[in-house]
Amino acid sequence: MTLLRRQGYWEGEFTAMASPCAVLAEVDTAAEARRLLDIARGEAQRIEARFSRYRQDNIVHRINTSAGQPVEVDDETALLLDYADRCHALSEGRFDITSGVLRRVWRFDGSDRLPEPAAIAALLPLIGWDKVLWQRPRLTLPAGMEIDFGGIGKEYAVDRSALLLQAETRSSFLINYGGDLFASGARHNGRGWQVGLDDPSVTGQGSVGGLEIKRGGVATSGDARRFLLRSGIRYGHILDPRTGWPVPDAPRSVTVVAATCLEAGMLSTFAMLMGKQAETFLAGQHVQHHVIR
Amino acid sequence: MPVRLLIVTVAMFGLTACTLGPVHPWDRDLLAEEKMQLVPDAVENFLDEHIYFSKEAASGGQGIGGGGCGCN
Amino acid sequence: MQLNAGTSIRGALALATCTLLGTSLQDSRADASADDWRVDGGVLYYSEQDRVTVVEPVFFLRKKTGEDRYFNARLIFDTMSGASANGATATNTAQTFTSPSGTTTYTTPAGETPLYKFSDERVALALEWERPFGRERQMVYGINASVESDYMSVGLSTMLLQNFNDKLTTLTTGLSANYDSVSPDGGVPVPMQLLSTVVAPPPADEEEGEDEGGESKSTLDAIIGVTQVLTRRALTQFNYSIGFSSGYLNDPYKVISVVDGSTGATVDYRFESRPDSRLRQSLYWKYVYHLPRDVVHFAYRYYWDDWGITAHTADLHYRFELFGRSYLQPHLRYSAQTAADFYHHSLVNTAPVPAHASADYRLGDLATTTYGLKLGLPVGKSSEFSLRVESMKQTGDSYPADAIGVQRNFDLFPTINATIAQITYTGRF
Amino acid sequence: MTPSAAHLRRYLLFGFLFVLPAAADYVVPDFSLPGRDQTVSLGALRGKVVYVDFWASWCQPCRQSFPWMNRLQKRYQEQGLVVVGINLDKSRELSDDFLKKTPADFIVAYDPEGKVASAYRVKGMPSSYLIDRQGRIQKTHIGFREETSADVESAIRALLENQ
Repeated sequence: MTLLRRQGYWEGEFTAMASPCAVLAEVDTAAEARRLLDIARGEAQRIEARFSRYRQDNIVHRINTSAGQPVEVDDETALLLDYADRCHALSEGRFDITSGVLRRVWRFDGSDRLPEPAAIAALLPLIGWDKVLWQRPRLTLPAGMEIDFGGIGKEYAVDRSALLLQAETRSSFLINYGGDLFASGARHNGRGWQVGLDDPSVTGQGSVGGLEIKRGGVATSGDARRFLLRSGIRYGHILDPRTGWPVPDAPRSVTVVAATCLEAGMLSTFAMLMGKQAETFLAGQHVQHHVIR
Repeated sequence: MPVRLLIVTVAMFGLTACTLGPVHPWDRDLLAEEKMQLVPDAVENFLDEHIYFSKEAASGGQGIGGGGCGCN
Repeated sequence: MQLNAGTSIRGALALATCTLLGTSLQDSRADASADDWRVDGGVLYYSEQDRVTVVEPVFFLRKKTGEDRYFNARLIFDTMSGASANGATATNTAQTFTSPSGTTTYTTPAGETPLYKFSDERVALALEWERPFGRERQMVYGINASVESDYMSVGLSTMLLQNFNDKLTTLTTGLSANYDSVSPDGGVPVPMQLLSTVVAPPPADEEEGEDEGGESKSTLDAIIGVTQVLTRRALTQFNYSIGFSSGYLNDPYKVISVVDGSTGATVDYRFESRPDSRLRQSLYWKYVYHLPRDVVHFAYRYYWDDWGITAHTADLHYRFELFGRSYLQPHLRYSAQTAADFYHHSLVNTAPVPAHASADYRLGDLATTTYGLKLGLPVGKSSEFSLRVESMKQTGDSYPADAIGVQRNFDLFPTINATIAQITYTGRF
Repeated sequence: MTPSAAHLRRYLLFGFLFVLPAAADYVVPDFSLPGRDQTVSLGALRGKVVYVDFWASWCQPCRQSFPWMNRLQKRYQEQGLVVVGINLDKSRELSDDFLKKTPADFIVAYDPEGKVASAYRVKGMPSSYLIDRQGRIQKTHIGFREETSADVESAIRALLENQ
C-alpha cells in the first residue's frame, strides 16, 4: 500500500480483486488520506474475501459446492442475488451469474483454438439463472452449476467504498478499482477528475481520449487482448449464456458514465451483450458512453 | 396511616394539581435537560445514599437494590 | 420489459442499484452516533472529627447498546479507617473492653466516649441491564456484590417502568433481594452477654485465628412509584417502598453500658442485641422545577419501621446556572429521627435485662443537618468536572433526663461533625 | 379521593382513550411554514413523495436520524422524494446551533408554537409521516431506530415506483 503526494491531492494505491486499486483524495494531510485509504482498502478486501469465487472459505464456495442442497445466505449476499436476479430480467437472460462454467472450455489467448461445439453443448444444461431456486434467504443451485459475482463484485466494491468515504469526509475523492471508478464531487478548483480511457488495442499503455467527471460512476466492459481469431472471424470474450458462444459483433470495449459505478458497469456489460445493437441500446439509456469497435 | 401522614399526602397532591394542562411532546425541551432528570448526578446520589445509610437509621425511598455494607 | 434496442431500463436499474447500496449500507455499518458512552469517575472523602474517615473512589459506566438499551456498571472501592463509638458512654473511670472472643482488648481514658479503632477495605460491583419492551415499557435487571474483610453481600434487583399518556406519567415497580453475611473479627458476640463474663480462650486456639464463623441476614425490598410531568417546567415523583430484613441484624462491635442504679457509674457492659427482623416503610416525594435558567430539586421522605423509628427527611438542591455550562449548586438536607424502642444510652444493673437493647447512636433520637456547595465546570464539548464540599452535623440529647448520678457530668450523645468532599469527572463520548 | 387526585385519574383515563386516526388514506392537513430561505408549503409539493419529520435540537434520537435522512434525500432526489424536517424548538438559535453540528441536506421548516405538530397529533419526538404523491399519509412512525429505518426506506421506494 503506497501513498503519493500529487498536484492538489493524495493518491493511495493497493491491490485487491486481482487488479490495481487507487484512491485519490483532495484532503490536506497524509494522515487523513491514509485513513480514507485504509477504509476503502478494508472494504475492497472484505468484499473480495466474501464474494471471490477463487476462495474456499466464503459463501460463494459454499453455494458452488452445495450439490443441489439449499443454502441459507446472509443479508448482503441476498441483496447481491436480488440484484443479479433483477439484472437477469432486465437483460432478458443475457446477464447471468451462472455462466461462469463456460470458462472451462473457452480460453481467449489470441490463438485460433475454438472449443468443440459438443463440449460447449455439454455445459449448457449447467447454465441458466432460471434453473436456480432463489427464495430469500434460501438459494438452491442444481448440482454442477456455479455462480460468479465477477460481473458485479468490483463495481459493488467501488460504490460501497465510496459510500463509506462519503460518510467520513466532505472533500472530493476518486475511487478506481481496476478501471471501475467513482468520483464523489467537483474538486476545489470546481473542475472534475480527469479519467483516461484505455485504448483497447494497447491496454494499459495508452489512452484514447480523456473524460472529465465531477460526480458519478464510470465502468468499462471489454478487454481487447482476450479474443480468438479463426478464419478471419474475431471471437470476443463476452459469451452469451443462452448459446454458450461469444456474442457476435460485440464491440471491443464500452465505457459508460452513470450515477453509480454499478449502474455504469451493468449498462456497459448489457451493451456488450447486445453485440451489434450495443450503440442503439446505449442511445436509448441516455447515458454518457463511449464504444470502441 | 397516622393522621399527620394523610395531611402530608393531601398537601402534596394539592400542590401538583395546579397546572395539569397537557404537555405536548414538543414542549419537553426543558424536561429533556440533564439537570432536570430525577437523579441528575448518579455518583453524588449513590455516595450520599451510602453516607446516610450508614450514619442514620432511616434509608431507601428513592430506589431499591444496591449492596449493603457493614458500615460502622 | 421487452428489451428491444431502444427501451430505457435505466430507471429500473437505478432503483435496483439503490436497493442494493441503500439497505446494504445500513446493515454493515452501524451509524456511529455520539453519546453512546458515559463514564463517571469520582472520589468521596468523608471524615468525621476524630472518628472515622472514608475515602471512596467510584467508577460508573453507562453504555448505550441499542435503542433504549443500556448497560450500567458501578465499581466502588471503600477504605475506612479511624475510630467508631462502640456504644458505651463516657464515665468517671477509665474503661477497658474485650472483643467477643476475648482475644483483643482496648481501653478508654476516664471522661471520654469509648471508641474502637478499625480499618477496612471494601470492593463492590453492580451491573445493570436496561431493556425496552415496546415503546411504553422498560425493564431493568441488576446484580450486585460487595466484599470486605468481615462482611459480604450479594443481591439482585429488577425494576419495571411503564409509561402512560405519551410518557407524561410513568409507573415504576421494583423488587430486590440481598443476602449479607457478616464474620466479625473477634468473633460473633452473644447478644446481651456481659463483657465481664467473656473468658479469654486458652492460647492454643491462637493460631487457629480469630474468626469463629459468622452470621447472615437477607433483605427483600419492594417499591412502587409514579413519576408525573406536571408542566413544561415541572415534574414530580412519589414512591412508596417497603423492605423486610431478617437474620443477624446486630452490630457485632457495639456494646451498651451497664450502670449502677444510684451512682450512675459504669459497672459493666453488654453486647448489644437487636430484633432479628425489621420491616421498613417509606413515602418519598420529589419535585423538580425549572426556573428561567436555574433548577430546583426538592425531596421529602417519611420513614417508619417496626423498630419504632420514624424519620422526616427534607433535601433541597438549587442549581445556579453560571456562564456557559458551569453551575453552582448549594445543597441543604435535614433529617430528624425518633429512637428505636430498644435504644437506651445505658442500662441499670439492677433492672431486669431487656430482650433487646442497643446504644448505637444511629438508632437514637437524632437530627442530621447537612449544608454544602457543588461547583460544576464543563470540560471539552460534552464532559464535565465537579467539586462538592459539604458539612454534616449529627446531634442528639447529650444530657437526657433519665441520666443517673455521674452520668449527668458527661455528654451521653456527643455531636458528630463530618466533612464531605467529592470530585467527579463525567465523560461522554 | 381528593379533588386533585380525581383530576389526575381523569387525566390518566383520557390518555388511554386517545387513538390516532387510521394512518392510511387520511389526507394530511396542508401547512405553510417559514423555511431556512423560503416558505415551505406542503401543497406546493403535491405530486412528490414527502417525508415529514418533526424534530427538535434537544431530542437525542433526532440527532441520529439526520445522517440517514440526508442519505435518503440524496439518493431518491431524482425519483421525486422530498424530505421536510419541521423544527419545533422554541428559539431559532437552538436549531441553528444544532444544524451547525448536524447538517441537514434537506428542507427545514420552523414551527415554534407547534401548530402543525398539533394538527398532525405528534405523539413523540421525533415523529415522521410518509405522504404519497396524492397527499395521503401512508406510514407514520415515532422515534428513530436503525432497524426500522430500513423498512421505512423500502416503503418510500414502493411509493416512488408507482407513478
